[in-house]
Amino acid sequence: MAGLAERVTTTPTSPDADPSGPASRTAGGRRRRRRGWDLGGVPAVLVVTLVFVLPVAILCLRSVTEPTFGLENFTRLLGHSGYVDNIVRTILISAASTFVALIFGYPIAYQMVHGGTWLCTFLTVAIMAPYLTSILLRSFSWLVILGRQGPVNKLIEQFGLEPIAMVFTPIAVVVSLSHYLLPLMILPLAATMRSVDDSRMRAATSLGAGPAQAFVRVYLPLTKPGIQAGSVLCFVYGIGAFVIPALLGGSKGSMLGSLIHSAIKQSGDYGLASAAALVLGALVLVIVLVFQRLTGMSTTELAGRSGPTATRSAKRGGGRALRLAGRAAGGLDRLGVTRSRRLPKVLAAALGALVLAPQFIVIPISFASTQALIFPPVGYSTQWYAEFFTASWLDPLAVSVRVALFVTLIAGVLGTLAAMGVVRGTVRGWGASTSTLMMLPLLFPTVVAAAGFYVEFERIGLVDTELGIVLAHVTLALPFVFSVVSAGLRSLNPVYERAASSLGARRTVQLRRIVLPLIAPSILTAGLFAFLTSFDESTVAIFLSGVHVKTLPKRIFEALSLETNPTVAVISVFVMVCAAGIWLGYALFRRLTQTSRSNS
Amino acid sequence: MTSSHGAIHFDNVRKEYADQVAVDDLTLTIEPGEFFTVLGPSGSGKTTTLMMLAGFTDPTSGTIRVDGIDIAHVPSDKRNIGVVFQDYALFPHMSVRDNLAFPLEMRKEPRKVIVERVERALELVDMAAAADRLPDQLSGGQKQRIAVARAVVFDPAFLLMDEPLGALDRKLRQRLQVELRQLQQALKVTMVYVTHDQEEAMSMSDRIALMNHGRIEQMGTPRELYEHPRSAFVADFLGTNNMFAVRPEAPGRLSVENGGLLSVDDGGGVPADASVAAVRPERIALTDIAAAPPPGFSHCTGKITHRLYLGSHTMYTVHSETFGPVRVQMQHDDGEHPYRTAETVGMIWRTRDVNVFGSTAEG
Amino acid sequence: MTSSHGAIHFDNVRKEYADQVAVDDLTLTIEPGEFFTVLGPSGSGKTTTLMMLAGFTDPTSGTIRVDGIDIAHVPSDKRNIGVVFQDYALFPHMSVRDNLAFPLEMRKEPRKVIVERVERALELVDMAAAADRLPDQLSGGQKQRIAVARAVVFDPAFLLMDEPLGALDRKLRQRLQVELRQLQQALKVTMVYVTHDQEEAMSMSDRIALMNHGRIEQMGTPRELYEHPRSAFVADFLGTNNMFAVRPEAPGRLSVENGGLLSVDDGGGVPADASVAAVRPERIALTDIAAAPPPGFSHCTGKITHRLYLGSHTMYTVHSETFGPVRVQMQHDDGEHPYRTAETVGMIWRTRDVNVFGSTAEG
Amino acid sequence: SGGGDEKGSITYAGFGGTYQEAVKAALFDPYSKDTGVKVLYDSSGSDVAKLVQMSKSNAMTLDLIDAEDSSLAQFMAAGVLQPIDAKGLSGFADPSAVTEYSVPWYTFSRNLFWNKDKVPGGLGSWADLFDTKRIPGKRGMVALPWGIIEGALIADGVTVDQLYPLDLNRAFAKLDTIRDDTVFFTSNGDLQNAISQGEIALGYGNLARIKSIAKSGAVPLDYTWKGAVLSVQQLVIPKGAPDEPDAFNAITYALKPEVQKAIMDKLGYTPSLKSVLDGLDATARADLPGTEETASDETFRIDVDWWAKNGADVLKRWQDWQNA
Ligand SMILES: Nc1ncnc2c1ncn2[C@@H]1O[C@H](COP(=O)(O)OP(=O)(O)OP(=O)(O)O)[C@@H](O)[C@H]1O
Ligand SMILES: Nc1ncnc2c1ncn2[C@@H]1O[C@H](COP(=O)(O)OP(=O)(O)OP(=O)(O)O)[C@@H](O)[C@H]1O
Ligand SMILES: [Mg+2]
Ligand SMILES: [Mg+2]
Repeated sequence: MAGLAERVTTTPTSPDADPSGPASRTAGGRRRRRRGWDLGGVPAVLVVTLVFVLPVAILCLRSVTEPTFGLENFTRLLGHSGYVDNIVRTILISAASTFVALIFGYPIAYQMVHGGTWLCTFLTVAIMAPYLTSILLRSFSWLVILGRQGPVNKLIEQFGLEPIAMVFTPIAVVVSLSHYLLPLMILPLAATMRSVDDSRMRAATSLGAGPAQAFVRVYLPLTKPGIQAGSVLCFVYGIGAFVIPALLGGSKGSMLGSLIHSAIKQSGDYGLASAAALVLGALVLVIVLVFQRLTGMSTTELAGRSGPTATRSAKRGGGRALRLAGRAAGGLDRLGVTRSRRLPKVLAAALGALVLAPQFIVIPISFASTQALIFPPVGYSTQWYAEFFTASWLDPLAVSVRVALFVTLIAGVLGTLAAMGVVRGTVRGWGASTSTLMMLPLLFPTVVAAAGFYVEFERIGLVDTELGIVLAHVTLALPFVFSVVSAGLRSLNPVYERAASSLGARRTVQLRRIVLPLIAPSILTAGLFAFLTSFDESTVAIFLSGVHVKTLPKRIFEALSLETNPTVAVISVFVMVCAAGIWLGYALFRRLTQTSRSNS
Repeated sequence: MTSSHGAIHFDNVRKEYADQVAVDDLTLTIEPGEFFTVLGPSGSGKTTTLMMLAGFTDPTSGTIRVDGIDIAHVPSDKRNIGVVFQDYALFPHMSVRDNLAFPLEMRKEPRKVIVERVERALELVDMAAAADRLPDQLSGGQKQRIAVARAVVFDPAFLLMDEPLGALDRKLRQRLQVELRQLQQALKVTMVYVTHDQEEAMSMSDRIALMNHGRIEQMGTPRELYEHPRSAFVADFLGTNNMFAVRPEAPGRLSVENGGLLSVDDGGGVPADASVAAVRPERIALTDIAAAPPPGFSHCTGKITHRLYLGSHTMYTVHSETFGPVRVQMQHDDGEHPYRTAETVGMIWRTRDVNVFGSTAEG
Repeated sequence: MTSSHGAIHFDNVRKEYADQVAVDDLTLTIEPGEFFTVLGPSGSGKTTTLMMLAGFTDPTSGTIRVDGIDIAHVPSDKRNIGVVFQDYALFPHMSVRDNLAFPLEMRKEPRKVIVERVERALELVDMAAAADRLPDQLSGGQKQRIAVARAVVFDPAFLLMDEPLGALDRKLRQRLQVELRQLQQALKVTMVYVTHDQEEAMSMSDRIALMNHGRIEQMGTPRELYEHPRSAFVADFLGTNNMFAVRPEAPGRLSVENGGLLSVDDGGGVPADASVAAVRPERIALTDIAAAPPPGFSHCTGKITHRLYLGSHTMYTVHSETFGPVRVQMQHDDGEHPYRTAETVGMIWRTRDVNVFGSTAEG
Repeated sequence: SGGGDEKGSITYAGFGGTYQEAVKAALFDPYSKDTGVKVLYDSSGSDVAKLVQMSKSNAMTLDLIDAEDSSLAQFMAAGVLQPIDAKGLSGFADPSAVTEYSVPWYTFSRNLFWNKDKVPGGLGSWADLFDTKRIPGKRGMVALPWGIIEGALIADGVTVDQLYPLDLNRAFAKLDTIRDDTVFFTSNGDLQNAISQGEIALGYGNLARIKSIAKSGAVPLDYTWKGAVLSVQQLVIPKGAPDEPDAFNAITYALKPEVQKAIMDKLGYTPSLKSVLDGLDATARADLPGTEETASDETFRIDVDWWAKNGADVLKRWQDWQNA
């Protein structure tokens, strides 16, 4: 891990990133004055260590102490072909989901960056809206869509084919999981795409490359860092999934995450659960390491720059493949099918609509007449809307909003500081360990973390308090903030800071006046991520919620698993409408300010 | 007008941006095989003109025809135009060699041909040693050399260059100027060259279009523009000029602001609204204070206020009571000139070397 | 060495990158208030030198002292240095006005002073009209003007400029050259100026350090470098030169490759390993084919192969059987020269105008 | 920490939602009114792991837990319950359901069910559930072994009175035969949703849920009393409960006939007091779990004592089997 994170600290294309060697060692003394940024990581490191690492480490100790001291849990896990199959399946499903997310995410991200305001707005809403719907409810939507009587099978039957059993097979898990992972793929992709220079594509065109070929040979490689970052993120996140496989996978689509979940929740078998968690963590680590060995990228290097590192990997890995693909693309160009400017837009819009599909299942359900989640509903009523506006739902909503806002604030500040420390800092080992530590909460299954939080928070009276949930959520949101802001920083030319410095700006002023405004889009994205991470988080909330504090996802969880209460659909509709409203308003505002500026 | 290979016509081409007109009613013809330079101050619309030709920007109105064909619907990858971009636009993920090979690969050249032509292009720009570097590992000037090499390596029918030599040191620039010019003549490509360096424009071009505020001020051979400028702007932009605010006094005579009288050649056809007169520093000779000049010459006296040593010549600034400051350029034919600062000297020039314009001099 | 205000010392400064030495054992002193230019071809280490002085890159070894103090431990925001970056580095999220106000705000100037000084700086670079634009809405040249304005607006003790006028058209460049020079003299700031344009270097500098491959080839006033180059590289880099490969024949006589004999002034002290001789084109005069030259002159004959019209002068290339191609520069004192292409002419020059070097000419 | 610290308030761990509404109306509202003790509601009644964890870390915030047989067995195995002095309490329809740690307050059941469209013939026994050849289709159950292990043995020919001690090898061997045709859900709600959506053709589940689906009209659902597993819902007090006396009072209050009646009316479950049960007419009793009218030779109750002793091992094996 240290090796891979090490690259984070060196910005290979910045002129003063001296490679280590005797030279930089002799100059060690004078480098000290620029070390200030390194301190930026300290608060985040403290929080992650105390709130996350410590409880989880204590919990993981149980893998060798429960039920008795020894490796029993590991021999049970690895000696049992069922568990081994489960591990393999977990990897395959996560990889497949990542791939699907990439195939869907790339065209969408492309239009989000290069398309017009409205298309961009629509796509953003399409991507974010599902994120605002509880994962539990989304899984139900997929059950409907992919089910025996669902629209997909209806369509298949239209063609006179046999319906396909998708629910309770890995297919449903992959579909649903990739849908869930999509935003994680799109955000780093879009960030990288934004940094691709227009003139490069023009150059490719002027040199005779048709649209498809220019795309394959120039655009694609330039966005490779985004692809890699998004893929690692999705893969790692996918591997720890448990709700989706538990609901949609059946025994053939079960994953390690659901195993851990059931071991804890049903059997209280912390020993097996933490052993499985360690195996999962090791798995993630190995895969990420192998990936990085092949690509020369670090996990946190989410976007931004196509430096020599990325380039060399491109040569080693995909140079020939790209050439071949380029030739195929050239064929398409000659046929003329790639000339249309509208086609990619239509494609992206269609994909966006597809991404929204599960949301449309939710709307009719919210008007159901009976207390059951059935699609289509047997009858219609607005009673669940009435129920939504009662304390039973509004109180959890208020708690969630409040918690999410605090999490956004705290994680935003800590993550940004840490990113500054790592990207602009100079102490190599420190930066490497900071970034590794920052990513840990992402790499480790949340169920296990939740149990760890619960045990340790119990000791100090943090369970059933908003502070406890906020602290736990901060550690879960930090990886996103950290990596998104790091990416933004990495793509920021350091010359601006130099210029500011030469004009007399101290480091804090540089940060405030230059760096933060310039990476504002990244910070906003990171903030949004932090907010949604907390707002949508159910695992930890289920553990840490109690009599006094109950978050919305916890309430939704109850409504689904205990009550099958259609009000969960109302809340999804409500949140969706809010989000769409905010986005439309924002787009309108931007359009208005733009026209007014050009008029004046 | 013509169907010969490589001719370019702009007809009433106009390009507007939200808040300004970048190119305004541009009509011009570039002959096949011509070295055509678009010269002009910063922001005058040179890059915009080039980008429309290359197909990266669509004109707001007007048509651009190449060999008689309206290229509005020809995608830029089909235009077979070599472009050197102002900001290089090298592919950062490809080595220098791969950057150069790219256009050849697009054209499906055999491997062997590619290797050979890339090698030749690298040598042309003196960068063979850097073939395996990535663009990020090159200095600004090195990058530009690679960009030039990449644009010529596939023998395009047209070459568009947007200040390709801007970041180079003069030595290399001069060498590349000669080489670009030779290359262009050897390949008989039509070259459209953008620069703001009038010296470069003069030494390379068959014809120059001098732009200002999106319009062509004057178009013609370097000599036409230098010796017969049609406006004060042109006279001032090309080379150095002494510009005097004047008004007509008598036929063939202008009175200068400070009181001096300027004779002009009658043949020059002094406009009635004559307001600016220009004399080039190299056309003025310093003399000891002497008698009246021979016929066809004007003269005045003044005191040397400034001497600027410039290697091959010295630029004197002489303050004349009647004409104000006058710059005089003297080549160092034989080392030193005898004239020192604060010395009083005479200046002498031919009346036919005085250019007169109707409009006010600009910037 | 000195404690006067604004002096800069480089002592054995060296900067290595992974695969090359960018600056090699640099030792130089810049006097307070001096206009010091670092001149050199692309990749010679100019930018690197400047960045070390500004504090953005640490030397691999050696020390840099300002007014006697080692600045290794002075952060760059405390150095009070105005820097104009090669790639502008304007803050893209601030308007032109805000960019200019930034350094003044950092110095906590009162609002009124800021407004006033920003306005003045904007006028200096002729950009008052664009005050409210964002950098992205400016052309390349306009950006550079703003960058210059921003670096001088806070009256820094030092000014570092990395090819600040590179992207400007000559007209504006010349005006800004004069203004920068005046500004520098008025403020008595020490200016360290990087350029690859020797003409710019010559017209602005008190002293020039000519760099090549990370080392200083020669340091001195423009005149010293132009007239007494210490190496063939210097002779070739500054201005134009006719370079002949020679070997010593007799005292005061060198034989040229093609068979010609070149007399040199004995006072010149011809080195024993003399291998290159240089004569400037402007020091050669074209004559009709005439008798033997007067004492102290050399001559030869040849055929004019090329004439390059350059406005204020013409550059002839004359092919001599004994000397090879010789370039001759003739100023257009009076319009036309009588010499035409293919004409056979005589060339005449002073023997003391021949510079002789021991090493082989470069580039 | 919990609100049980306050004087005059207890925290009750149930199952949230409509169930909680019903319990509140039937039991706690009158209880609070009569005693002045406030009741706080926690919905983690089925979250055995969490409660055990809470007890082990000496941070118990709950006073009263609503536990079914299986949870009771787990609690007892973990040793986290406070013994209850039930001597003063009497009149139970089934006194054997009373344990050292718990007081029964109603009985519910899990039944075999089927979708009439997909299983036209219906189910007659556990053997039918295991007969994948004759009755194809996805089986659905909640992923908890209690009852399912016993059901497998019954399907394999073991009679109800010979179930305990369970022959685990035989049970898991039988379970192997339906593994690939069965989906195990993490919660009742998930099972209910899958049934409603027509993804599950038959299975074994909570009767209240089955009835609710049938009533919603989403799918034509039917069930049988044959092979029904009765579960007695117990009230327990965890060790270290902040307000043990008030919790005990609440238990006594829950056994008042009017409360028992109210629970039956609201939830459709069988009261544990004989007197209340006897007061019902035959039609009312015909669809109540645990009455003679619904009893069959395959109906049974899980053996809490056996499960308390062996539960941990079975769970482990169950866990392994699920992943086999
Ligand atoms: N995308 C754009 N949006 C708005 N205005 C633009 C845009 N591109 C160029 N302009 C404006 O159009 C005018 C012409 O720009 P152009 O880039 O063609 O100038 P140029 O002659 O190439 O200048 P330079 O020598 O500085 O490169 C300038 O005033 C510039 O500010
Ligand atoms: N970050 C870097 N890593 C490796 N080599 C570098 C780096 N920066 C510069 N160099 C190399 O160091 C040498 C000097 O570079 P420098 O930028 O100082 O040249 P320069 O004189 O400013 O050239 P130019 O006129 O082209 O700007 C060049 O050969 C360049 O390739
Ligand atoms: Mg331009
Ligand atoms: Mg440089």
